[in-house]
Amino acid sequence: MSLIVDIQHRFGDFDLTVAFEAGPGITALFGRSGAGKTTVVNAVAGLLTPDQGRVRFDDQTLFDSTTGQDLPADKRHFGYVFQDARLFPHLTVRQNLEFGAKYTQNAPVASLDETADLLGLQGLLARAPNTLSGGEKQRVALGRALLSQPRMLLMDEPLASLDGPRKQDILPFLEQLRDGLFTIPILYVSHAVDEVARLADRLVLLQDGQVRAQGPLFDVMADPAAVPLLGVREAGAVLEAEVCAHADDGLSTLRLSAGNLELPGVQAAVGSTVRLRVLAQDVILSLDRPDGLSSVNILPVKIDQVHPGDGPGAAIALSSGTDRLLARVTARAVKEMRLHQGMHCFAIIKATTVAPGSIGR
Amino acid sequence: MSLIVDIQHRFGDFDLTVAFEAGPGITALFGRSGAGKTTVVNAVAGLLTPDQGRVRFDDQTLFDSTTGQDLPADKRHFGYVFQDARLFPHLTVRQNLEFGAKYTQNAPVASLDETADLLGLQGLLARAPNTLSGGEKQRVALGRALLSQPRMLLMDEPLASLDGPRKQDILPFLEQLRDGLFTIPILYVSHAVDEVARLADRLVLLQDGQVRAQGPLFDVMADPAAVPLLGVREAGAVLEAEVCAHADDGLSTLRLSAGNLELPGVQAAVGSTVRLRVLAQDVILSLDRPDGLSSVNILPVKIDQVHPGDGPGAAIALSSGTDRLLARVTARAVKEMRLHQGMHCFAIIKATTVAPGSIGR
Amino acid sequence: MTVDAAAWDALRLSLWVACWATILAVPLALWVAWILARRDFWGKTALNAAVHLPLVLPPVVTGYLLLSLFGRTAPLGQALESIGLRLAFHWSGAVLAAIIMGFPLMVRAMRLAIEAVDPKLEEAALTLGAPRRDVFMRVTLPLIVPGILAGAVMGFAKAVGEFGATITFVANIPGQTQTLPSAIWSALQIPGAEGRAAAMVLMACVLAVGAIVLSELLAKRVAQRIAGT
Amino acid sequence: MTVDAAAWDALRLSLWVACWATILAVPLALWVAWILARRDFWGKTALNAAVHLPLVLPPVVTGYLLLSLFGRTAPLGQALESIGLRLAFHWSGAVLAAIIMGFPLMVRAMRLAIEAVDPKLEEAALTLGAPRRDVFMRVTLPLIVPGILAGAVMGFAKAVGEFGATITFVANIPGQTQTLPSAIWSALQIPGAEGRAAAMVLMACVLAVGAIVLSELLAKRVAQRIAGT
Amino acid sequence: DQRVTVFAAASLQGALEEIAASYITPVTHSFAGSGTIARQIAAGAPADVVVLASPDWMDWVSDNAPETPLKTANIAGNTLVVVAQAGASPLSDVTQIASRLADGRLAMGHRDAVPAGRYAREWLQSTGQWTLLQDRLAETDNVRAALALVAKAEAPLGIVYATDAQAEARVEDVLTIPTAGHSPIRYPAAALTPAGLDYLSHLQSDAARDILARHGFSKGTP
Ligand SMILES: Nc1ncnc2c1ncn2[C@@H]1O[C@H](COP(=O)(O)OP(=O)(O)OP(=O)(O)O)[C@@H](O)[C@H]1O
Ligand SMILES: Nc1ncnc2c1ncn2[C@@H]1O[C@H](COP(=O)(O)OP(=O)(O)OP(=O)(O)O)[C@@H](O)[C@H]1O
Ligand code: MOO
Ligand SMILES: [Mg+2]
Ligand SMILES: [Mg+2]
Repeated sequence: MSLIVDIQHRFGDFDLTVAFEAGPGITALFGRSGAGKTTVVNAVAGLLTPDQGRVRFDDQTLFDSTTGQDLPADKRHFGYVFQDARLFPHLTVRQNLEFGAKYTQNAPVASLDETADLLGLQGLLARAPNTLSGGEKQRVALGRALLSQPRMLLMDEPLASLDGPRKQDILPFLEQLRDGLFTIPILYVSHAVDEVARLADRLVLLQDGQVRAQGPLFDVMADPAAVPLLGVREAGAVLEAEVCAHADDGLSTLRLSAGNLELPGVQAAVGSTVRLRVLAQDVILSLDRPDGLSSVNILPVKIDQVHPGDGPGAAIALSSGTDRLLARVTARAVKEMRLHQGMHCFAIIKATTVAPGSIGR
Repeated sequence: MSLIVDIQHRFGDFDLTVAFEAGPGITALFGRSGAGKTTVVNAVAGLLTPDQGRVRFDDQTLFDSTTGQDLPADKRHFGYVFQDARLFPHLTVRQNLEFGAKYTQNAPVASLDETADLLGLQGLLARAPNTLSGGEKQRVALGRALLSQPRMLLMDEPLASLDGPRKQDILPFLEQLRDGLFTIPILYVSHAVDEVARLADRLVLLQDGQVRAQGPLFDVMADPAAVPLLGVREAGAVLEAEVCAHADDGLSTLRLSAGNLELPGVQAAVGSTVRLRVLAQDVILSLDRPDGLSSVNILPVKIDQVHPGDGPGAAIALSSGTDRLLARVTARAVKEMRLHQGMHCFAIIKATTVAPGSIGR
Repeated sequence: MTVDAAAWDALRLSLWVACWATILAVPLALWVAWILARRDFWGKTALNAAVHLPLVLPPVVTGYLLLSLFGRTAPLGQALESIGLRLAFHWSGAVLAAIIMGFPLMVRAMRLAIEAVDPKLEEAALTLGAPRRDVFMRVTLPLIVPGILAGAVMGFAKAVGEFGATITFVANIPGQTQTLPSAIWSALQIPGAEGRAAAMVLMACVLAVGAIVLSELLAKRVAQRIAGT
Repeated sequence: MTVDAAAWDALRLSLWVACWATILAVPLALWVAWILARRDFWGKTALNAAVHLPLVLPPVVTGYLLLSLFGRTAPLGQALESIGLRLAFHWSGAVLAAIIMGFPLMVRAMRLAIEAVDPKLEEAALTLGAPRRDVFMRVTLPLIVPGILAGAVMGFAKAVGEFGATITFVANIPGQTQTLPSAIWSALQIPGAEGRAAAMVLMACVLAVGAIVLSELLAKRVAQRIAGT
Repeated sequence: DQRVTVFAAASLQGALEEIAASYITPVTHSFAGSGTIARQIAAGAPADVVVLASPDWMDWVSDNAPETPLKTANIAGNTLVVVAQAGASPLSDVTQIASRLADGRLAMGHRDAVPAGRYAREWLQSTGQWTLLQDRLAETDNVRAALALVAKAEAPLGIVYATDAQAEARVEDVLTIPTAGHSPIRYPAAALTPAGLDYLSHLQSDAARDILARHGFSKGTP
């Protein structure tokens, strides 16, 4: 399953030229306000006819400016969670959800009631959309799109107005969509890097209507050059680890290629693989293996690249066995510790830094 | 300048009973989706008449259900940035901003052009709101409210649809409003703890229409009991520090009551006071003063309270001189390191953990 | 005020004609309104003008035009009569006259309502897989109910009040084509029959007020449903 | 088709009357529409019904009612005449008749438009310190321009086409009160004058089509401005 | 104002305009149905002369006008004819109407509201045809509309004034109606002002009578 987008469009003095491939799995479209994310999603959904280009899904041409093909939106079977909720004001919450479920032939992944439970909508089913709070509206819109059993989901910042705990409830559900038996590819617009890191398989970085970087999540996230595009505070590598054991005190042991990490709150079964996000700013480099620290996670690493930033910080690409890490340290530390390519040292990763929300799959 | 709210309102089976005092400075209303934040703000703005209670601003009664007083919204001079942007669709961006500036008698804090510059709206001034992206709309709405020179600003998640870098541009501006010569009190609805921590002077934690905790930001944030209300990953103390020096390599020295921190990217002048947010999960405890670490920020601390959480973590309240810190460590570390009340140890704070966005004032 | 059997006959006929006119005109007006609101095509201005024409022309002229089109000697009228549909001198002709005279009012109300519907909601329905017709039936239509009601009540009121085109097209046959306005007009042309006229004016008012009240109640229910109260 | 001086006179008068009627009725209709859309008060149903009445009543009846209210022998008519305002048998009476007959159409269109305005935008304007009147003038009014235009063009078209109430109230005096419809009707009363009638029907159509085209252009500009194209 | 204003029944339009052309002062007409004109006079219409198609309405005017007319006179009379489309064969008598109608209708003015219709009803009643025909009528709001129905062949037969029939080429008289069969058809005129008094005399002048006669009107019986 794959979506191939290669379009150009012009709005006044805004020029969009975007080519990328998405799916299976989750492809994140990441970019600043006005970068063109919604425009791209609209073109994919069939709500905007681009000036030029092609949109294909598997073998089917959805749009081709050279042949004039343009499959109408209702024939594309892409579920769309809009940036504004767009609930039907004349229908109750339940009827909105039913509308989503009505035009699908596929077997339901989750029933209306299950979906409502998951999204915390049970108490709201009889309500009119106009009486809902901002976050409640967004949850209903999400449920409606999920219930339409689309062959691909388009999500335009679906979690922006949701509070942290609610996000933590919904993210696993999206992961399930990604990894379930009937995998639904998702095109996910976000400016929250943590969501992207947790969910995405591929990442497309948009800037001013142009694609600046794209590729598998692990590659893009571990690339020091992507740091300014993601934001200094948000950059950090994403790793996969195997769950080895769960101890009595709630800590789990995760195996990486060059050592183990002890993390709390890992829900996955022993033997399964989880995804970890290690923020560059949460990695401390030490010349010697330290002891007497509350942090028990220390990995031997080799410095692959020292990438000086614009400011007083530097991004350090590290490998630890076959895993890649990213550390952000001060330029002073680079000087004092004489950090250089090829050097061996130790990375200290705080146990609690890798929070439950960053662990996926 | 202070706003006193003490209201009750009922929507179906949602019961709101809220009493708090706000301002001067920024009062954050924090709570999950559906907690009643927008309802409270609407009542303050005069857009919703509560079933019962009082709303006062300084000596003026805005609403009193016992006397039947209810000052109309246009007489309250509260600027309101809505959760949905609510731009006037028939006016251009410039005209929307001018509408904001039209009904004010006060001297302008910032001119229309300055405001447009700050919010990155210069290229959009001639555009129709319907052609703006989600984040662009929200920025125009923010500018419009700011230009109305209100005696108080009500902001309902004004930054939710803004990307990280843009937020970093706007937050200092809001701080300026808080701290400028003509201070404007702000009632700020958010579910982003980092915004709240950076901006707020007081914090009101709402849950299911009830106030669960309120008080000065430093107190509420350093209280281990607030951890579940704020979210485990977001909890962390907020400190004030004095800027002592800026070094050539971009690091600045900040003085706390019990030691110095070296931080990059501090923009404040030497001698000024800045606000630091130290996430509980970014504090590492060490029994001895460690060396050979890339982290240069180590503070001597005393353990005030060990607050076991529901899961495998524990929240540790610390004092370092007169400052208070919060650390989140694993239960295993508590056991192995024998952490207990009254114990003296060292807190390692990664230099880059205190990111520019968390530094205020 | 005197009420005789003829007055009751006229009332009954007017009610009948107005109901039929409303029922038949609503879907047609909705279609035209939708086309005018949402489509761009060659001749749109002409269609728009044609819809407004009955408002501009003196009703007698409309009546004559109807006679020339649908009369028993006109080709169209003959064709219709051959399939059993008689219009001239028949209550069904009064229905036609009422439809045509009320058409501009109905189309306008519905068009305004359609133009007020946010196309973003229709887009949302499309992305959920609803074909265009379903989008119209399940999203657009329910949202424009207030406009449809407004159009319907205006059409009904106009049908109750239409006189000039009706009497010209179908004459004034008591019990068959003598609607309330024809009867009122007749009474007014007889010196001293003002009492009968007044009684029938009252009847017309009651009929129309009833329709207005009913439509307002329905519209209020729709509005409350959307407001969630 | 023959066009004589009387026809031009009638055209000029109709244009004059229709313009005045439109100009005078728009603000009044807007006010009534606003009240009906936004206020709840005792007697609202009665007001609503009263507005619709001219639609329901045969135009002659409206004409007679006007005559008995504003005739030169009626107290009100005499009072107005004493302050220099003659209505009956005067073109200003034709304006009044046109206003009243077009009123339901105008009010409905404007009311639908007002009801479609999102009150959240008005709330936003209030919080910016705009007093209610400014909110109306600077937010509500610009947003309902399409409805106002629709109402105005319907009112104008109706004013051009109004016959029954006008001929009854102001008679049919060429050059003074003979509007286009009255002139058309008169022509139809003379055997063999169909050509004159047809010419004047055409004039009325041109007048109305012009107004429609103009209003559509204006409405399109407003819509494009909001769409940002 | 130098002008003379005449409010007159519409069926007199052609003839009155011709008569006015020969008057020294300019004359302004306002044509409408008799009932409308009568009520306008009662409401104070600025008329110098009023001419109606119905004596009943003139009586009503005399009772209801703000000032009693200075003088009244019948200025013309008229006769009724049965008309059919041009080329139709004449009817030999009234009883043939029903069969000639077949399933068509007999067009005429409204039986009570339109003067011409009232005369037609009286005639049909006097000949005993009313009960047979009263459900087969197409009654109109003025005689001209009835005439048009016959001209357009919507109705096979119609009862109209001889004056109308004479002016419409597409119809033909098929039966003349004896004046004895209904109340006399008169066009009463009234002078409401001194200027009107003078014009009323003009209407009664020989020149005026000639014009009326040429339009098919008969002499007004006093
Ligand atoms: N109809 C239009 N006319 C002119 N410019 C437009 C139009 N629609 C969108 N734009 C511009 O195109 C750019 C991309 O818009 P888009 O909505 O795709 O941004 P986005 O990446 O989704 O941003 P956000 O995160 O703020 O929603 C913006 O600068 C916007 O102003
Ligand atoms: N008109 C209404 N009728 C019934 N319930 C309502 C109405 N308006 C609001 N509510 C309910 O009141 C609660 C509080 O709503 P409010 O909009 O204040 O939430 P909020 O804290 O702003 O949430 P969010 O962060 O999602 O915007 C919600 O549960 C909402 O469903
Ligand atoms: O002049 Mo009439 O009133 O049509 O018989
Ligand atoms: Mg967007
Ligand atoms: Mg809210």
